[in-house]
Parts: sequence; structure tokens; C-alpha cells
Amino acid sequence: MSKTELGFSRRVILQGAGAVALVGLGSTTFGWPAFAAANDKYPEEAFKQKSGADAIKSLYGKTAEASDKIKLDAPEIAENGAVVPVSVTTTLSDVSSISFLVAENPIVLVASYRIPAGTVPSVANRIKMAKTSKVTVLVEAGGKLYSADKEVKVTVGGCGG
Amino acid sequence: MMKLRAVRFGFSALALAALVFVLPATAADKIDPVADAKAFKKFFYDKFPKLKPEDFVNGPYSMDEGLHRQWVEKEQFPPYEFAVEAGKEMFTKPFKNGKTYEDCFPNKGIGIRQNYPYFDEKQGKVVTLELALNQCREGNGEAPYSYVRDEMASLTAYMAFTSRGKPFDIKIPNDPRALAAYEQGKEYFYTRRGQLNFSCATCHVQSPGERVRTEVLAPALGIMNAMPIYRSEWSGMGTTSRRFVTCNSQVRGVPFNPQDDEYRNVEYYLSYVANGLPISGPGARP
Amino acid sequence: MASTIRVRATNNGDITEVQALIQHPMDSGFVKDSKGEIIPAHFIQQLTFEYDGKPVFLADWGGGVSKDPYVKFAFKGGKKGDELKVSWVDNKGATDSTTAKIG
Amino acid sequence: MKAKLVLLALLSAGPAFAASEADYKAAYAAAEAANKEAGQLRNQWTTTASTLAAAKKAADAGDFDKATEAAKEAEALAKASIFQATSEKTLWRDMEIR
Repeated sequence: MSKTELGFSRRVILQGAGAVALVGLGSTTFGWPAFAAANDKYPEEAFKQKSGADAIKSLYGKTAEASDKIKLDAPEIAENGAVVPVSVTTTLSDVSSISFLVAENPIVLVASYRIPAGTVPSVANRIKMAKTSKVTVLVEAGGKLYSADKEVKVTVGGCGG
Repeated sequence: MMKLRAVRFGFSALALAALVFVLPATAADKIDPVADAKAFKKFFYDKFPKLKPEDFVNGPYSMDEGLHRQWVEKEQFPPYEFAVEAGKEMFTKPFKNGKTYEDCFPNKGIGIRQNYPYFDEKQGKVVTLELALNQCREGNGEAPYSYVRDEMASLTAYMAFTSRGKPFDIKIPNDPRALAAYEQGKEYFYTRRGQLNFSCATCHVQSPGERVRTEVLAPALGIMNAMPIYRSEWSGMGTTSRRFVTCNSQVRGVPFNPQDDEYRNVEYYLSYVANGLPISGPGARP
Repeated sequence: MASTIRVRATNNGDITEVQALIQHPMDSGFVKDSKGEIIPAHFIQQLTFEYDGKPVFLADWGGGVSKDPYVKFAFKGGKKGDELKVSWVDNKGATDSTTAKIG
Repeated sequence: MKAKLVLLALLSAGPAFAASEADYKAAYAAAEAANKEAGQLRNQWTTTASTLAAAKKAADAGDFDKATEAAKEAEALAKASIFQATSEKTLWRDMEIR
């Protein structure tokens, strides 16, 4: 993990460590399932996985490597877990797929986007988060998989009733 | 001789002082909405000197940069679009008797939200937009809508949308009943209730900008301007009535029925003191 | 019934920016209603955008996408007045589609 | 003011001896009357209602100790809400923006 990769911003240093953990997990697998991301079919399996590593394996069949060429924009404190605006832009070239994962959600994979040639590698969407969690974005570019993540705080509002 | 004059002088000065002292005391009991509104606005302008008056109508989003960014994102394509469109469709759909809401409201109901609530001298009470809509329905032989569900929320969302930017223009006629309703609304606003022993002012006057867990509290000034509100918490459009009822239960006070006197009067008070600030409803909120 | 899809597509020379807001409950299947019963999963699974017969964007969604979902993206090309075809299908097989004019 | 409220809310003296159904009924009636009065003052608390319900539930299950204790607590809550309503009649002006 070179200095620059951690230099993205002071806050990311903690999550940087998280990404490394992510990398280590995905490598030991038995047979390689068909990478759902490669065809148009709805990645049914990927949307069943309870862990980030399994979702990534099912969706991309390869492991992700943290990259500072991905700018993940998500709030530090979500105004509400039901509507969390999250967006990503990247300077990586020939991007083919972008996916969002929320580690603490019951189903970790939230959304996966196919980026055909000629489409700008940038997506904004609103996602749900069960509780405070690491939000990870995955970008498949040039056949390799990259990731960036950010901690988003989520709790209930109001004075408790 | 000198002493006598001095005594007399002393006496009249005393009398004068007494008078002056008496005056403000009675002035405090005299209901003075104009002075109240001036003091109310001054309190919030002093508390948040960096904010422009119209910023107050965006509640928590003017209090916190992180929230503001999330709001700007939502406003690009706000989730309340569907409620406004549903309200518009309902507004012109004829009742069984062929009439529509347009026949109940001045200017066909367009761009008038800023005049509500108003004091209805015939009914002798404060009439809010929600009450007026149900009175329109009942007047045309239709069943009234629930005050806390989607239909009322969509109708008021559409009417608020047509008034966006227009300054609140609440009038208090020179009618003792109107003044009494206004004062009762003010008293309700400052009265502590529920086991948590909070009043509306505890949160919205003493600690706007601070957090109740993750939620940032809105200032009381301008809090009605955004109604009805699409809350992510409710993942739907919520009426003013729903906001009052849920606020009561949050402080563990048993809520009244929607549109009871206390609720209509506190809406009357809060809208009046925000006169001049623009309507921003329907508002998106956390 | 009016379409559940609201689309804004604007072209500024070489790039067409697209925003979509779709009316759908997006129930994840993990939430209980006021009576304590699980609200069954009901969410859009695939959302596709086509321009000139070719897909320009394809979304695979799970239950973790917000209610009345929103998405924004952009693609190179597209001209004012052209049409963008948008359609979705959910886990119950329901579908809706619309065509939007690029502004 | 706050301390008095908290004191009243916790006024639930546990019974030293086994409470009978009659004890429970008396305590429940007192709590209900106090809560009714709070209602007239337009100031009931949600926790009074839930504690009354808990008392009733315990009584239905035959546990009159628990039921009486809960009824007493409900009465204390109702009395506190009455106290709050009456004192606020004058105290509200303290916070008024002038």
C-alpha cells in the first residue's frame, strides 16, 4: 500500500486498511462461477451473498485492488439510512462495470451497473443502509477490478419516543 | 417651602415611575403579534448571523454543511415529484357532483398556500389548508381524507408547490377570538409536555442546529414554510398534522386528534411569525 | 396510468446527461410492517436505457436501492430531439417503459 | 421542577406483602382516574397508558404483585403529567422569545 494511495485523504487511511483485508479474502475459491457481470443476465447469485468477498467473487470472479483513481462521494453522516446519496467518478480507462456494496447490509451488493463503451464511467444513485457501515465501490476497468470505500455513519434520528 | 415642593416633586416622580412600571407589565399580557413576530425573527437572525432570512425555510439544511450537500443532491430530482403530480391530478378530478377543489378556493387554489392558515370569522376559528381541503370535500358530498395519509399530503404538496417563493402572508383580524387563537398557539408552542418534558421551543428555539441522534434540529423560524414535507424517515410525503402528532409521541405526550384547536392554533402562530419568508414546500427532509 | 418513470435527458454538444426517477416501493424483504409482519421483497431488478437501438446503461438493482429510485449517468453522443428508451422489470415480473426526448 | 417530576415518576413503592386482586383494582382505579384528569388538562403521557396496559396484562395473568406495582407507577406518571400541566400554565412564559 504505497504512501500516495493512502494520501487520498486523512479519513481514508482507516478504510485503506479495510480494502487490504478485502483483497486478502477473495483469492481462495473452488470452481470459478460464470462471472455474471460478463453477460446481460440479472446476477441472481451475487444479490444473495451476505459478505462483500462472496458478492465480488460471484459478480466478477476476481479480487479488487484499492485505487485512488476512483472518487467515491458519500456523506460522513447520512441524513437518513433510507436515502443515502452515493456517487462515483473515475479516471480509470475503459471501464465496463461499476458496483456498490454496503458491508453491514443484510445483502451486501446494492447495485451493479454495466457501462458500455462510450458511456461516461460515473454513476450517482440513492441507496439504503441498515446501519453505520463501510460503503465500497468497485470499478472493473481493462479487465481488472479496483475498489474504493468510505465509512458512512447511520443511526436513527429523533429523540426516541 | 422648598421641602414641600421637593416632596411634591418626589411624589409625582414616584407616581410617574409607578405608571411606567405598570405599563410594561400590562403590555406583556396584552397580545401583540406584531411585536412577537419582530422579536421572534430578531432572535433567530442574531443566533445565526451568517444566514439570510430566506435560508430559514430550509430548516436543517441551512444548519449543517454535510446535510446541505445531501439535500442539494436530492433536489436535483426530488422524491416528492410523484406526490406533487398526484396532487395536481386529484385537484382537477371532479367530485361526484361535478365540482372540483378549484371551485372551493380563491384563484382556483393556485398560488394561495401562503395565506393559510387564516382566521375564519364565520366559523370563529383558525382554518388551515388541510382543514379547508376537507371542508371542501365535505361541502361537496365527499368523505373527508385522513389528515395524516397520502391523499391529503399530495393535495397540500401540489398547493404548496404552486406557491413556492411567495412570502407567508398570515393575517390576524382585529377580532378578540383571532387574537386568543394566536395566543393559545403561542402558549402551546412554549408549553413543556410528555414524560421527556420538552416543549416545541426546547428543540426548535433552544437548540436548532444541534443533533437529536443523527437528526439536526430545524429552527422554529420558517419551520412551516416547507410543509408538507417528504421525509426520508417516512419515505413518503407527510402532512403538517402528521408532523405534530409524531412530535408529540416522540416526547411521550399523548397526541390530540389532527386539526384539533391546539394544532391549528400553533400552526397559526408559527406561520404568522414567519410572515415575509418564502414558501418552500413541499420540502424534502431527513 | 401515467408512467412510473420520470426521465430528464439533456445534451450539451458531445455528452448526454441522463437522470431518472422511478416510482417503485423497492421493498427489500427485510422490513416489518406496523403489525410486525415481513413486507415481502418487491424491487426493480433491471433497468435499461437504450439510445439508437444500443444499450447505453444497464442497472442491476437489489433491495438495497432506495424507494422511488434515482440514478444519474452520461454517455457520449446523442442529439437534441432524439429518443432514449427506458424500461425496468422487477422481481415480480412487473415492467414499465417509456421513451424520453433528449432536450 | 425537573427533580420533582423525576421523583414523582419513580414513586412506585413496592408492596411489602403479596398484593391481592382488591389491592390491584384500587391502585388501577386510582391510576385511571388520575390519567383521566390529565386528559381533561390535555396533557396525558404515552408512558402512563403503556404502564396501565402492563398493569392490566399482569393482572390478567394473575400476578397481582406486579400488577399493583405497575398500577401505582401509572398513577405516579399520571400525577406527574397533571403537575406538569398545572405548573406549565405559568412557566411557559419563561422560555417565550420577547
